[in-house]
Amino acid sequence: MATSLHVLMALGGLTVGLLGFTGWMGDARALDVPWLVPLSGLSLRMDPLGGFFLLLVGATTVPSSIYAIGYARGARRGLGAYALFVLAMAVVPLAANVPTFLLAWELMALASYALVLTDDRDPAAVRAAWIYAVMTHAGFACLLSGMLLMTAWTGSLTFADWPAAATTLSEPARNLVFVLLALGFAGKAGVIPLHVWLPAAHPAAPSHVSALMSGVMIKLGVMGILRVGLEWLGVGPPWWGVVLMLAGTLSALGGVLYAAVEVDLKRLLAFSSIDNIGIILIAVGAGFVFHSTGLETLAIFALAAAFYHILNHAAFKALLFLGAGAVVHGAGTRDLEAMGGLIKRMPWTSAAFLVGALAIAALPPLNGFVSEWLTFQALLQNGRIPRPELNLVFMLALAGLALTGGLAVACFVRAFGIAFLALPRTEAAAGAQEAGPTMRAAMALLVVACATLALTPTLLLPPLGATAARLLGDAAPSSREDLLTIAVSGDFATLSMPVIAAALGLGLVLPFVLLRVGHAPSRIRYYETWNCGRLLQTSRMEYTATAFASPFRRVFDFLYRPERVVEIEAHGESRFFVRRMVYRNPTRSLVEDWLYAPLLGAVRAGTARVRAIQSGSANLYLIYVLAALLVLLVLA
Amino acid sequence: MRRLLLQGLIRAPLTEPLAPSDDTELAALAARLDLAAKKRLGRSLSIREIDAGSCNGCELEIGGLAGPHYDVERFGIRFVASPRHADCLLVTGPVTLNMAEALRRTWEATPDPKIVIAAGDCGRDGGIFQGSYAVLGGVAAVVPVDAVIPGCPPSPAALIAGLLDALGRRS
Amino acid sequence: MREIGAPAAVVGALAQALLVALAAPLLVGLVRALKARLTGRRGPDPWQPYLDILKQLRKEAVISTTASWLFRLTPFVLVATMLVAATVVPVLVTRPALSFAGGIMLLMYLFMLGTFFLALAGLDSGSAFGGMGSSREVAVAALAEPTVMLAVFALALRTGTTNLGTVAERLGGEPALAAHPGHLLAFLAFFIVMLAETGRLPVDNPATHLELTMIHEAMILEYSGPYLAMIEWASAMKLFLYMTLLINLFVPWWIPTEVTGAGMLLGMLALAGKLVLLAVALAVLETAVAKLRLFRVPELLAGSFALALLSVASVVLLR
Amino acid sequence: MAADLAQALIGAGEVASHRGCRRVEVDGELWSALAARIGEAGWSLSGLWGEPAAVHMALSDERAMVVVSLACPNRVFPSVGRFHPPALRLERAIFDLFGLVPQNGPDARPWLDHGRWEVRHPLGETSAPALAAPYRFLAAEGESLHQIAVGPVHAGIIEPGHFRFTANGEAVVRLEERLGYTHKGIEGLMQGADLVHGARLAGRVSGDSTVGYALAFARAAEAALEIDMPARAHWLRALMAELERLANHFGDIGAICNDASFSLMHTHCGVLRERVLRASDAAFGHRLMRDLIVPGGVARDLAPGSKDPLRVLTADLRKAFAPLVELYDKTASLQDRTVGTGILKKTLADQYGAGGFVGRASGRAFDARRAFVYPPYDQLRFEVPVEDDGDVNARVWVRIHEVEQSLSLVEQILDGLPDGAYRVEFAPRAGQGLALVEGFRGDILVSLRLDEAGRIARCHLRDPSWFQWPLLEAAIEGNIVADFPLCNKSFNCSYSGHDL
Repeated sequence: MATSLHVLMALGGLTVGLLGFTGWMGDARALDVPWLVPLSGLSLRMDPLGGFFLLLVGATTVPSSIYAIGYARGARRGLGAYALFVLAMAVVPLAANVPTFLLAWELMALASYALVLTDDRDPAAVRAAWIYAVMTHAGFACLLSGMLLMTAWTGSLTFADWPAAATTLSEPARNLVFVLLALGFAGKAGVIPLHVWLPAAHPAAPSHVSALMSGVMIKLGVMGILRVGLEWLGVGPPWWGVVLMLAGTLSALGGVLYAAVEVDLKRLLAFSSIDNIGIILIAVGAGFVFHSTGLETLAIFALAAAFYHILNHAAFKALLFLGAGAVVHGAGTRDLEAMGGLIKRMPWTSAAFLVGALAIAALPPLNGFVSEWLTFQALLQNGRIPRPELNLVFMLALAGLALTGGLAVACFVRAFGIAFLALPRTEAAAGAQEAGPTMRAAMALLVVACATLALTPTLLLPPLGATAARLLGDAAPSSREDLLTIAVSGDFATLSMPVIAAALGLGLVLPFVLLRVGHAPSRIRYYETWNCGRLLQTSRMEYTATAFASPFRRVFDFLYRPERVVEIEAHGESRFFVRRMVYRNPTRSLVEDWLYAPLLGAVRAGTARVRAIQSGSANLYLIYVLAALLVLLVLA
Repeated sequence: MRRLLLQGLIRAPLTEPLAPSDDTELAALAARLDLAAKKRLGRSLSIREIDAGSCNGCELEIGGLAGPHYDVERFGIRFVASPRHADCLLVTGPVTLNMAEALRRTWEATPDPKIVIAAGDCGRDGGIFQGSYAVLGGVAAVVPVDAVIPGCPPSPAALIAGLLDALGRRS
Repeated sequence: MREIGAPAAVVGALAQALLVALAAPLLVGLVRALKARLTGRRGPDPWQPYLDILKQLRKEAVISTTASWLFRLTPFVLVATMLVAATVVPVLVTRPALSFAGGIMLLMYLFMLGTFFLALAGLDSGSAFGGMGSSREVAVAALAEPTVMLAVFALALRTGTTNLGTVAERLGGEPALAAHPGHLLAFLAFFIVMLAETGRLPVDNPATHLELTMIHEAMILEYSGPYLAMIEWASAMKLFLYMTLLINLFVPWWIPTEVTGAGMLLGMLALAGKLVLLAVALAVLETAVAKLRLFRVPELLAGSFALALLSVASVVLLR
Repeated sequence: MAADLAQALIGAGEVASHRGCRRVEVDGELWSALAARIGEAGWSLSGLWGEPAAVHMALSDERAMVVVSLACPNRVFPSVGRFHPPALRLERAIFDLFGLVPQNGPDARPWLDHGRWEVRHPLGETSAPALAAPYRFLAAEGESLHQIAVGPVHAGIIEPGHFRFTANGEAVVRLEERLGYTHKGIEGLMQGADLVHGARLAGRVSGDSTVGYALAFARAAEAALEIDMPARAHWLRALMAELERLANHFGDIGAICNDASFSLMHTHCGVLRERVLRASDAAFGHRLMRDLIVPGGVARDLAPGSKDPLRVLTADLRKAFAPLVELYDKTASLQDRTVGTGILKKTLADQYGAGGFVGRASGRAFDARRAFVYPPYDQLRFEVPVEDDGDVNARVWVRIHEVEQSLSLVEQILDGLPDGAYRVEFAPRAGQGLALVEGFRGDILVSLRLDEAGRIARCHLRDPSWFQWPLLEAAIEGNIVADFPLCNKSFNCSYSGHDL
């Protein structure tokens, strides 16, 4: 039952992906079912952008579902929610009018909510679901009001009618709508400071679902922002882009900084999703600014970079989440401090995770490097904008992005090194089992995806550029094509992934050959790790995850505000014979303490009823939402 | 400081030429060293110093080797932090029972080809500490010794002479 | 690439990589010898590093039973990254074979790739020293990154490119470009980053014996034999490349723009001369300062970041 | 306020009083009472050592030193460590060597005995070694914590000892030392040896203090035999002691700077050190002046015509040292490393009676040459430099000032060196003697008992490090791992002298 459904989902994902691909490549499709959705009827339109995201949904669903075959082990719980979740995500990019969009959007939220609650005996999961519900609905309220305003002012529920009408709107009106919708979408995308739900919710869900949530769902928020700022509202003022860039920088830095000290592997990945959304937003924001300053080519290039990173992140973040799932499966823990030595017990998983880590750390010759490179280049182009204040914004984003890149390397050295290398720190880790065939297959699939994305930027950029061009409503060429290299605006910079890959390969082989030719005696003797001649090595001697992050805890203590708790039980007067000594060094989240602790408190107090409903069944909940929807529509 | 730095650049270095060696015992022991090892380690020797229980007198003099007067680095000899990087274990002191194990492990941790040089009278045969309940004896009691540099403690000059003889660098 | 045919490019790439690989140890030896002289010692022969590396190549390798395949792969990755990097940096000519492959960003991320694997190798053997070194190394590398990007940004704004070759050519072409406060600030910022990234004083002490204070050395404590040789060799190349980069980006004169016998000769002489000068400066600096307290290092890097920020600002605002 | 030691002992059985040191035999209650009062009475514990059936404790206040002895026929004695922590390791050592059990001692773990000797309690009632249980380091709990095990084989050219850090990354949560690796059984070898051999052994307890130990041993022997030295012997001994102090301080100052990776100071201090060693070699025939001080005087006279070279030496050293001091003081990057690092509080220094630069850098103005003055220092002018900050910097400055003091002392000695005999003959006989002399590292205590044949029945040598090592554990707290080598070097405790 479960297995067959997952197989079905995989096939479905494949078809959806192909469908999306055709749409992305430009053939428009339309589907209208007037009776299905109140007010306007269900209406779907396929445009390149929608096709692109549909492709993303389908392509990520395939490995996730294959993985789920082995991972869920025929557990029935959450099957329906999973199917509904994927379906909703497939509808969102195509929704062509307000009711369809909001309905699909809400279904997506509900399904994911249910999936977060998959293990409802776990209090952490329950709390996560609760935060998630609150945040989603705050966001939903913003979207609802924003869209209703647009409907009221343009007199149409159909998105297609908005761009034309938007030009007639007053500046303040457009700004208001932009802010409302951007807030709503940013919340879904997990942009700091609207991110608090994400690190709680993503880890709580089963890993293949986490992969979809991080790889796809949050990207739909980005899609929303693109539609609002570039399509529905026409050309906006530069500050829209500036805000996006700053928010992006904040998210990128904040995300990676929290990831760098996190000890829960899945939470770490969730935080790094925030970081990557930030990177995407930086590129998007740059696109906005270029667009509003009339530099269309650069705008297209920046957006293409954003799209590229969206694809890349889907690939390696899904890979990493599936890897983490395999670890949780094998070693039975999410806590880095309890892992170690897995590389010898789970060779396949470790190899896959290593590839993912290299990719997300944006290291050549893998795909993360391509989009990071493109983003950097896009930002470096800002010299063309003759406005110093904008240049300085770009400069900040650039520095932030660079720091993020560096920290990401540190973060994933730590994640991989502590989890997979050296000696196991616990019995469970020592007895870890390698993942099953389907899980491995799914990871292999994503490894291939990463490699492909890494080697084919020359093939991918033109269509991405075209998509961007369509979005901006002009048909400028994205970039000069060349089978080997991408040239950014002439001589500014060039990139050639195949050459890099080939060169690195050669460089790897060369020393091998030289050693053989120089017949250096390859005598290898294995002996214990050097411990200053005293004792056999124990896992107690290994650096811990917390220890590894200690330099960052010191440098960025204003952010983590680490506490140092030492309890000492001394023996009589002798301070040199301490009986017992306990040490803890926890860090806390700035945003949660200063922004949400009071906020959530208030919400909790205020909305007892809502809470009652949320703890109840999903259907009840659905009805409530639809009711609210209808009421508001009627009012409008 | 500027003056000191300038001195370094302009003045001739304080390093002194070698005194001719007159150590017969050394030559004899050095002969035991196989030539292959000499050929490999002759021009570049990384030393790991191990105090196996000495009174730290030998350490004082060995510490002087890197200084300006003796400057072993000019012979391509240097002291390294990890036995993995070492070619030569320079062991001092009577090997105490508490140190024997550590000495053996360090020797194991050092990649071949490696040479062991015992420095000081205690390193040779336990010296004045022979017969103590806590002392095993000379270095040779734990690991194979290739050369001995006697003295209590051997002077830096004697140490250099011994090292170079052991490497067959002085004839 | 487009000017010269593919086979020629490959040959050129190999040639330059070979030159860097062969010359790098000499530079390390030179710095060591200079430091010895500064402290009144006769010091080692500048050629000593070659002897050390050759010796290690012929030795047995002792590997920790705890370590995994990653530990053995790392030295090869390091050499590979440095060899590739050697074909990207303008050393002999302004446009080396792979100058088109990704510019300075590729270079920086290649170095990062090396750091990534070395840090993992440090953790792999499970010794506390290795972990300590890795933790410190990645922290330094991460904090140095923004400085590099901003310094590059300043150059890019001045010369309108991030292609190393073009930067060198433009600056070489019209030295006036270099006469700008932003240029000097960027140079200083980059110099500090070089010290941090290549593990020199006051950030790290390549000559220390104290495990507890090490950064780079701590990660390679477990390596021996050919593996150690490769790592030493790779870090020598890294130093060589960083110093060459610094020189050719900020003092890019007499670098031949195309491959001609005479030009190349002049170029080599010029490079050698500049490198010796920089080596002396480095040796004096390393003798004249003590090592920073570990948690002052971020402050130093923050300082370099501020310098870079200033340089970019000055470039933007003094346009 | 310090209670007078003498009053505290009224009514106790006087045994002997010679050379300003009383020996008192007490019963268990008084023993415990004294132990309990050490802290608050302002006395310091200068030594605690065993014999097959007795324990002795050397107490001192400003006025005098008293050796308190307790016979323990049933092989137990009231623990001093439970009242006075500094005694802990000494008690553990007594148990390891003699098998005497400190009653209600807080720490029953072995100290010198690593379970590798052929016998247990080699100096007491020996027994076959038990199965060596793995040494239990004091725990520090916390998931994020990890241990860093350093030693016994250290990376530099250092003596063997083991340091177990429990750390959270860079932050040191606690440090515990594990010593005893260089235990050579010197006190065992002493038993039955004649005085000449004994002096040779004493000179090899800690190589860097070979003069200091030989001097202490010789003075203890002379106290036991109640013989008087010719003046010249005293002055020559002092000359050697000051030369040794100079050499070691130069070495330390350089080495400390080197641990901050400031090689310039290291090499230049190394040059000065080498010059002192060569001068000593020229003057006395041995670079470290080993085996030159013997009971009854000195083994050989000052080499003829070596006064002027020594005068030239001191002049040169003065000239060369000044710029180095300035370099140390002016180099900001170096100061940043040493100032505020590894602070040792005065209260701890006092509690432990820490001698040498460790104590004096933390405001404890104790110097055996002053407190228990012995010739020729009663005729020489010198100051005892004291600093109050207790950090690495303070320990460096104390050394710098002591270098200046020693230079002037050497000059005074060269000027005032009396002529005459430098050695006296003496007849072997029984006796007990105790001596406290100031080595470069601090006060060295030697207690000696001779049998009728004039052979050594029991000789205890207490290195100053016994009361300095534990303080290193305290000084490193709150520092970062990377600063430990610096702190350790600034303490520069002796491993060999401590392990014996």
